[in-house]
Amino acid sequence: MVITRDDVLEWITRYAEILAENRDYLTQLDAAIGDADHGANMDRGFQAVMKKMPEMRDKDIGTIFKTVGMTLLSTVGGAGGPLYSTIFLQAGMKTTGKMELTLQDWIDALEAGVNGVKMRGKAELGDKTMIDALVPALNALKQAAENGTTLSDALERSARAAEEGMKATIPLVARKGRASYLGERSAGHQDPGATSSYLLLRTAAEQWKNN
Amino acid sequence: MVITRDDVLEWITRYAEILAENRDYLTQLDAAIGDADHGANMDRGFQAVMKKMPEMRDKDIGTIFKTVGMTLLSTVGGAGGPLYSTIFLQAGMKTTGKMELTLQDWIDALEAGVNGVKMRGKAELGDKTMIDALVPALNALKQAAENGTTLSDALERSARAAEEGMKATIPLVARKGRASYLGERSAGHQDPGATSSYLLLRTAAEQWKNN
Amino acid sequence: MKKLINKPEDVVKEELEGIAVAHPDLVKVHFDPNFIVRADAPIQGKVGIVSGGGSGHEPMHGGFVGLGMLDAACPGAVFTSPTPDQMLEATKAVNGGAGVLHIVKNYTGDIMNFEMAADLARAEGIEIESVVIDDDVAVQDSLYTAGRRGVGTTVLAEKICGAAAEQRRSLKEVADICRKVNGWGRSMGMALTSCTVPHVGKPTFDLPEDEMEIGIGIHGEPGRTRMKIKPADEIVEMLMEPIISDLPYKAGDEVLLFVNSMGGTPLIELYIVYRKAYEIATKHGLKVVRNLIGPYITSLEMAGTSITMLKMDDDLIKLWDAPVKTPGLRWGV
Amino acid sequence: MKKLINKPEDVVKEELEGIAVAHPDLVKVHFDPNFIVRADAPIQGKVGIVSGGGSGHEPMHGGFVGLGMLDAACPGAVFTSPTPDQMLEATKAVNGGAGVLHIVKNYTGDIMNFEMAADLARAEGIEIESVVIDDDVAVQDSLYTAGRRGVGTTVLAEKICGAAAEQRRSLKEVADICRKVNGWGRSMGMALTSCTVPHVGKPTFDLPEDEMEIGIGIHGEPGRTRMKIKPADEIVEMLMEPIISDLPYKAGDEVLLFVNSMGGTPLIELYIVYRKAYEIATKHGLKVVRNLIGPYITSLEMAGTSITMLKMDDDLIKLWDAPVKTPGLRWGV
Ligand SMILES: Nc1ncnc2c1ncn2[C@@H]1O[C@H](COP(=O)(O)OP(=O)(O)O)[C@@H](O)[C@H]1O
Ligand SMILES: Nc1ncnc2c1ncn2[C@@H]1O[C@H](COP(=O)(O)OP(=O)(O)O)[C@@H](O)[C@H]1O
Ligand SMILES: [Mg+2]
Ligand SMILES: [Mg+2]
Ligand SMILES: [Mg+2]
Ligand SMILES: [Mg+2]
Repeated sequence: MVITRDDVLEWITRYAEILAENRDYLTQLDAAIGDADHGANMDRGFQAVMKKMPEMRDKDIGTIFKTVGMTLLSTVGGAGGPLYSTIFLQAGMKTTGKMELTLQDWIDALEAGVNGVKMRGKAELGDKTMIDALVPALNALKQAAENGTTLSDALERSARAAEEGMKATIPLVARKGRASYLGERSAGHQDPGATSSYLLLRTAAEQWKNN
Repeated sequence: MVITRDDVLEWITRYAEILAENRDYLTQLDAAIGDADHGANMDRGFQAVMKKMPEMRDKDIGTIFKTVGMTLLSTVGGAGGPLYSTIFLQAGMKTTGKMELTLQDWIDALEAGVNGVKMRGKAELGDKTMIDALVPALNALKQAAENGTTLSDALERSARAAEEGMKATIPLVARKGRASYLGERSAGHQDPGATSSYLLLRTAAEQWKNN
Repeated sequence: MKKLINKPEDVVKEELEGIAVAHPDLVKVHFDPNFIVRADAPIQGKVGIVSGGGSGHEPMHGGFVGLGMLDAACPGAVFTSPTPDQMLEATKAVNGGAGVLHIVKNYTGDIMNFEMAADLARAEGIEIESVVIDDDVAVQDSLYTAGRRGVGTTVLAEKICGAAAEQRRSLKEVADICRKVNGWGRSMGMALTSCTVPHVGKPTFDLPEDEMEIGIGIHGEPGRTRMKIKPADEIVEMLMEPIISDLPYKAGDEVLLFVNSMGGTPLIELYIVYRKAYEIATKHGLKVVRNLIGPYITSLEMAGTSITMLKMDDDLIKLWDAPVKTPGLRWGV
Repeated sequence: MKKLINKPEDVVKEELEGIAVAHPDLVKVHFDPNFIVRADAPIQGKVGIVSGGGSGHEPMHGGFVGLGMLDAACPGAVFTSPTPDQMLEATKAVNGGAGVLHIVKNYTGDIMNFEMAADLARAEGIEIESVVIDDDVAVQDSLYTAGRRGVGTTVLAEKICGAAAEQRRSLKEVADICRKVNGWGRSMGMALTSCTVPHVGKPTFDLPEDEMEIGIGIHGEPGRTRMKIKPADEIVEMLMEPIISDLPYKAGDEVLLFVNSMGGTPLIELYIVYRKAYEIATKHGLKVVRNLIGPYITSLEMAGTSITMLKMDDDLIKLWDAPVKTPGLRWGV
């Protein structure tokens, strides 16, 4: 019922693979309402993270998260770079020294990350950003924890909530980020950042489903 | 059995129409082995000539030819400009003061024009230029005159010879003009200048066939 | 995709290598992190000016590094804002003790990355001012969105602030001039074709042979409206009207008129655009006292144009005329 | 056809109108016959330099009129050489009593029209020298054909001769320098796309998405060979090899390396090309002492590049570095 350091490393590794597989898909989404780089940016960032694997392997989870955050900060660029970097840096502060995470630890880490994204990007729910995937996912986790569900069940619920949130971005008119320049023309397209955030949480649910 | 001043004016007028009709065709030919402007150049030049019609109407044939030549010189440009201008300027010198032309006058005028083109352009028969239409046409005229054929018959023969010369440019590798830059690749295409020269002589044959 | 490149992932690196061997007299190129810096940086007592943004807008910004303009530029991946570590290193490299100005185009990514870099630089004791350029009238200005994009006025701001810094004006003065330029500059752009981001390999958007996009930015993003293609004069009217009425410019104002190519539009067309833009400006009573015509802030090979108008005063004119010696802009020296 | 133009037949006229309102400080534009002349022409005692050719190669030649370069330029219709009356009027307008140099690119039309203009000018008592530029190694040099085309070296010759004339060198000296530059300059170009001549309305040639033309000129004419598109480095090798071996350039030679855009290729790609061209030149022991990178002799919106290499000596370097102030090239003043 806990997430170990190795689980975390496997999750990151798997997410890097998922990003490589979805690179073109994310870029397509970004081409429609942005500048066609979200897939390439995320992929470049997590490839760089993979190069750090050897040095992360024997560290605590907090250090791992911070290393991921710093690596993303200097390799992703764009809006995605600082925002994903913030998630990991903030999560890393909450998990300093930890070698495993309970459901509550995970909730605290993710909450810190999501709050960091809100602070940096100043986006609200419904602005058609990654916030629209992250906040519902976080809420679902909290709800599950209150209801006393298992870790894997909670993670599955959070992934589903992220998926719904991601899909809910389709009809929205963007108010933040590059898509906002399109005004009304941004409606009808799924937000790329919400999609990569959904994939992050979906990967966690898959990777940790036996925990 | 003579070509009057009005015949000459009608010929020029009709040639201007023919060029307008064949503008795209000539440009296509030039696109294949040149720079896609021969139709536009000739059309621009003869439109300018048409604007000079009022002042040419009561002049002698020599003056008419010289006016056409000067107008082409300052409106056509490219290789076609000086060459066609030379034809008319030289023909004009040979016909100074004349109000009508016999077959021999026409031969003399055309010969002067063709010689002018040779001097200016330094092209030989077989170099894949307008020379390949003009020289056979001139020879056919001379031959017909020696055989004592009628004016209209002689003109028809010269038009046919020009046509054959024009078609004979197709397999040739260009040695003069812009098409020569293509080397072997110029083979298989009909020369645009030979085509406009053929049209000039074909128009004369049609226009003066009842003379 | 038809481009003179090798591997898409090497485009920016190899471009920088080209710049390095082409202009060693003017600039030094640093790799990992990537930035281009004046060959003679840092200049003691001079305010340093740093800008940056995604690549694909050449000559902006790297081509504007040199005497009288930028001290350093940070190129990101194509259309992707650079990262804070690049900006921090560039800032440190140009800090001559008089502080550093960051000229930032208003894109969420650029803003956030430059914010982080400024925080890090301040933590190292460097005085930083950041000025955000947001001059694109194609985008509705609003507090509730990301606001307007930064486009053509950026080039003008970099030239003018560069001249002010060269005169040893203080960081506050240079930043104030930058804000003035941003406040007095307005731009609008359009595209005849999409561009192709190298790592994507196909055009960002499909534009039929008879259509154009009005109100595009500089990242291959679609514009505000798509419509049938029109004669140049009508297109220029569609660009000029929102510019003139936005500030609003008043009869008698002196202006700089900047007609920019998006990359694939050749000079012959820019002069046709300039002719009409000049006519419209003049008809409104504006006095075009300076101009700039060419590809200065581009979107890779996109065909199209943008027009920028900047209200001028005597100080701005003097700063505009001051010597500049960069790979992309050069006069007076 | 996607262009920022009004009516195809008005393109050149409206472009000239744009130039006229854009650069009244540098040039005067005359219409009917069309030519662009230095605002301060004629300059007494200075050799006048006139060039010209079809339009569609901007900034060449009109953009090179001004201090230290051309005294006048005669623009023809798009890709069509201008007419003798334009050249004659331009020659008369710049004649300051020291004679006039005609810089003529080697095309049958340009040659013949300039020949006629020179005859007419001489008849009016103006001393004329004509120098023909024929630097394109893509074309086989032969006495039995039209010979080689004049391409990139033209830009360099105009700059260098302009500087020599500015120093009040004699007509013969300036013409000799022009011949030297032509003898020492070699070029080769390639296209990724065709251009579209405005009055034709569609591309001059069809080039599939995966093919390119090697050895093109500047008039949208097809090249010598068509082949599958290759990485930039291989393309540059294909352009550099025939250039280097043609003169032939020798190890130790000092050269100017000019990487030109055909109009639609943006700067980011030119630097990738320059990087490789510089590497190849250096590998051959050549010393690249000066360079020029950008769209200077174009084919409308054609995507592609040409490379020109010019052997330099001390005099040419000094003349290259001398001040120039034209719409298209400017430094030192
Ligand atoms: N202010 C913001 N707050 C939260 N997320 C944002 C904000 N701005 C943009 N995003 C997210 O970033 C994504 C785009 O990332 P990316 O394409 O990497 O950056 P850029 O827009 O700079 O090209 C958007 O889809 C959106 O989800
Ligand atoms: N040296 C020459 N002698 C005779 N005719 C020539 C010569 N050079 C070119 N031409 C003719 O000129 C034609 C091309 O004319 P045009 O397209 O108007 O000029 P340009 O080649 O300058 O674009 C060619 O098709 C050829 O018939
Ligand atoms: Mg993006
Ligand atoms: Mg032609
Ligand atoms: Mg981006
Ligand atoms: Mg031509």
